[in-house]
Amino acid sequence: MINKDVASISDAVADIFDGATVMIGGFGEAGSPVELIHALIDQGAKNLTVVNNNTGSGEVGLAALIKAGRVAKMICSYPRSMNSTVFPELYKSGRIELELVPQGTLAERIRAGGAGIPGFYTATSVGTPLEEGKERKTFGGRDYVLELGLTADFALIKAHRADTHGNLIYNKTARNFAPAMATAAKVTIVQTRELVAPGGIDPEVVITPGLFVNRVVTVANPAHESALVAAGVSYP
Amino acid sequence: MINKDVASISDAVADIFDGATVMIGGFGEAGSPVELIHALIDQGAKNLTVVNNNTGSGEVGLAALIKAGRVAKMICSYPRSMNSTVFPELYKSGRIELELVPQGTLAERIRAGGAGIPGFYTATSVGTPLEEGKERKTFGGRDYVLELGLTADFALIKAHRADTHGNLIYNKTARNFAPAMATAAKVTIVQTRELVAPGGIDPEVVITPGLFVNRVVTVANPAHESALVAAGVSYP
Amino acid sequence: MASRVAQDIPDGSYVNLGIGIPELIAKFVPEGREFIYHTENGLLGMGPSPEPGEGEPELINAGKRQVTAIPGASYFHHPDSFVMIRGGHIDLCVLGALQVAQNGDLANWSTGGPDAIPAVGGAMDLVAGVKSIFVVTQHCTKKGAPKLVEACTFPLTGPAVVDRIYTDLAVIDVTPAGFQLVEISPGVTFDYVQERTGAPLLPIASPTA
Amino acid sequence: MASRVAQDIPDGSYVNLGIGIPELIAKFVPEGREFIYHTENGLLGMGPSPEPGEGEPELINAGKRQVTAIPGASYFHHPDSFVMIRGGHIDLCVLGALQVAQNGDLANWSTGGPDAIPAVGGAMDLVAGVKSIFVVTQHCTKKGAPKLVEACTFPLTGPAVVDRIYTDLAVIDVTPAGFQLVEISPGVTFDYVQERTGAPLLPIASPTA
Repeated sequence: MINKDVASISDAVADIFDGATVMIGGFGEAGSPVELIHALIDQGAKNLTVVNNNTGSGEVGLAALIKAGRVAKMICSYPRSMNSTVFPELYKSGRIELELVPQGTLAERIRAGGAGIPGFYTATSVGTPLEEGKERKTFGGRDYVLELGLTADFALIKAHRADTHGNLIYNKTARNFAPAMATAAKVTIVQTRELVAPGGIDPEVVITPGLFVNRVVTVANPAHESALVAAGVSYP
Repeated sequence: MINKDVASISDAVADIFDGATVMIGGFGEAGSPVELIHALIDQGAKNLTVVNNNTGSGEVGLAALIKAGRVAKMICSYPRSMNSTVFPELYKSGRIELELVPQGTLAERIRAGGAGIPGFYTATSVGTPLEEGKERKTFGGRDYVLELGLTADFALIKAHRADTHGNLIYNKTARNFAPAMATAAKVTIVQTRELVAPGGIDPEVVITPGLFVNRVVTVANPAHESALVAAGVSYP
Repeated sequence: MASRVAQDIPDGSYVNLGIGIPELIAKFVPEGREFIYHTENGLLGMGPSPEPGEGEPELINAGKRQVTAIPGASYFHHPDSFVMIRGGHIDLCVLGALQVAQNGDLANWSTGGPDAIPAVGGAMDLVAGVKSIFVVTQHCTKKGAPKLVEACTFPLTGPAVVDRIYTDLAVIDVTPAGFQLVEISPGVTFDYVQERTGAPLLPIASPTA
Repeated sequence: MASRVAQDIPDGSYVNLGIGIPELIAKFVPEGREFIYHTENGLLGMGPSPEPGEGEPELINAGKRQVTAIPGASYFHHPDSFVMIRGGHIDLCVLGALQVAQNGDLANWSTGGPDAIPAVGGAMDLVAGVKSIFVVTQHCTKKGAPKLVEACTFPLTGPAVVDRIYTDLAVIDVTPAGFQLVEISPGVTFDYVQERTGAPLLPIASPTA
């Protein structure tokens, strides 16, 4: 019978392996699955490729994972933040690789990866340095570049409410990359504020249908990055 | 100030021109904007290219539009139904053109059209007669075909509730093609059971954000095709 | 056939059922298992037909018949529905067939006749994207011609896509070596099935071989 | 500058505001007009900053500042947000600039320096997809170098994308003939602006010409 509830957060991330590609939801702190990321730090997997729009803030969550030296490569659109020096220091000293992708291209590449689309054309980045190495093609007199679908071994995302079938809804702008990442990862791991029985979410308002979700763990009162940073927390 | 409410259904479709491409929502009868289609029949535009998954049933709605000789070309995935001979008769006598597109490719082509994606690759139709004339490309050892984004001059869709900004929600499986079509048409025209003020739809559950919608007309008790067919109605 | 197929579906599977005999499978869920049914027109968690008079014209399946939704269901639009199909997120699809070739080629959408109205629906998407493709079909056509053949003569739905075939006579796997007999219906012999099959059948290996 | 830009935005426009000076435009909606603000992290109908202490960490804008949502707002995920941007559904985007060339080339994401951490965010998507691109910028850099130039020396955000430029000195259109002066700030002369501009300026046509 279908029940995706996982009792402990350490069990939820136990099988993330060295060298895995891990998509992590969130735009800035909104939607960042802080507790899952901290569990991944505790778990110890290294040499990871991480897909996220940013590179974290302070020394918690994603920034802490990077600081701990577990991330070999970041795929992101905006690896700068006002309050974190973790990524810049590693990057300048050549200890972390960066694949810079325009934000909309990143979102669409993840969606394509989840949709079985190996490549699509976009006008974004045409005529810029980020076009380098990409195939160009003309449609209707305008130039476009070929971008490739992006998939991952795991996705770590944060939901507002889940049911035991894995159906999810999100909270406001915390939704951002999570629904697409859930489709693009082989194993999607969710931390949710609230877990309900099937039927506890109106079928009309489900954002991520359960077939995209493998594991759900309840974190009833998730931390916000900004609060941790303000409190001077450095994980672990 | 923003108010997309249109008083009469004839006003809503008044500017649909001869030769226009018109996307019409619905899968079978679910989501078919019957009253908008009938208004289009009354309006008289001809030589239309119509995009819909099917070709209608009986002699009402889309089937009536086709029967009236207004449709020069259908772009669809399944132009057969158990209770309509309108399309087959015109097709066999060479009086209507058909572009047959696999259902998922049709959906994705419409989404691509709305997303500014001129082309994408899919495995669907590779090695079949529907691959003819399409470019093939190999990704990761598997063959894919290039499919093109699809746009339209107008979209006619049916919502369950709308607000005056054009935000929409749908009813059950009547959602189908409508959200994508709303993004892919220059002018999106909506018939809704209910029209509310902004704030009357929870921002978390909006399916079609207002910026994709141009006109909303209230049809409080829309007809269902199956009921019209059972009653022997032939429009007009 | 429908109940036989249901026996082979693992617990927790996400399943898309084609129109016709495949639709019947939903009635035969084995004890202790739970399947979630997807219908490509925008519903995951499709339930049984509604009681007479309780159906809704806006809650239908891909065959355009009225259905219901189970607790835990979700509605979505067409592009998202085909993300599920084409992105490899549906475990199993059960389809009907006009012909299946020994290499797994499937023809099930058109006889290619000059008078036929071509209509493909979601079949090409399903065979290209779903992880496992089962076919349920009568072993022969109404005129007695084999539907399991060396090479399809009808236009393909997809090349080398079928994994397993359930007929009124047998259960047959498509393998790199060709049609592999897996199970034979009660009272039917190997020769009887082979005579009605348009390509060589590999016999069931004896358990001690 | 921000209030000047707001004067040029038509009633009913869907607008995306870049980080920095462009954000200020939201405070200057002219009487009788209504604009709907889009923020690419997933909100259409962005409202003003929350009252102190009433913000939410999960309701932020693209600059990662806390915001509010107006009645009629909607939330959506990133792919859908960029359908709006890249599909040409946003009427206007107002961005900052490092350099704008006379053909409309925009550079606003990187100085290309060897020590710079490259960070592009949604800028390349916005300039490629939004119908009109306005730039708001100081006319010169802090060191006095022109930001309006013959050709950009910094890496491009997009080629030939800028429609209009608002600076502390002037309002300038990008036309096929080059930079066309539209309006000049009070107390500033044509020569003063031209001296601080790295490419020829076409003077404002006299109304009777």
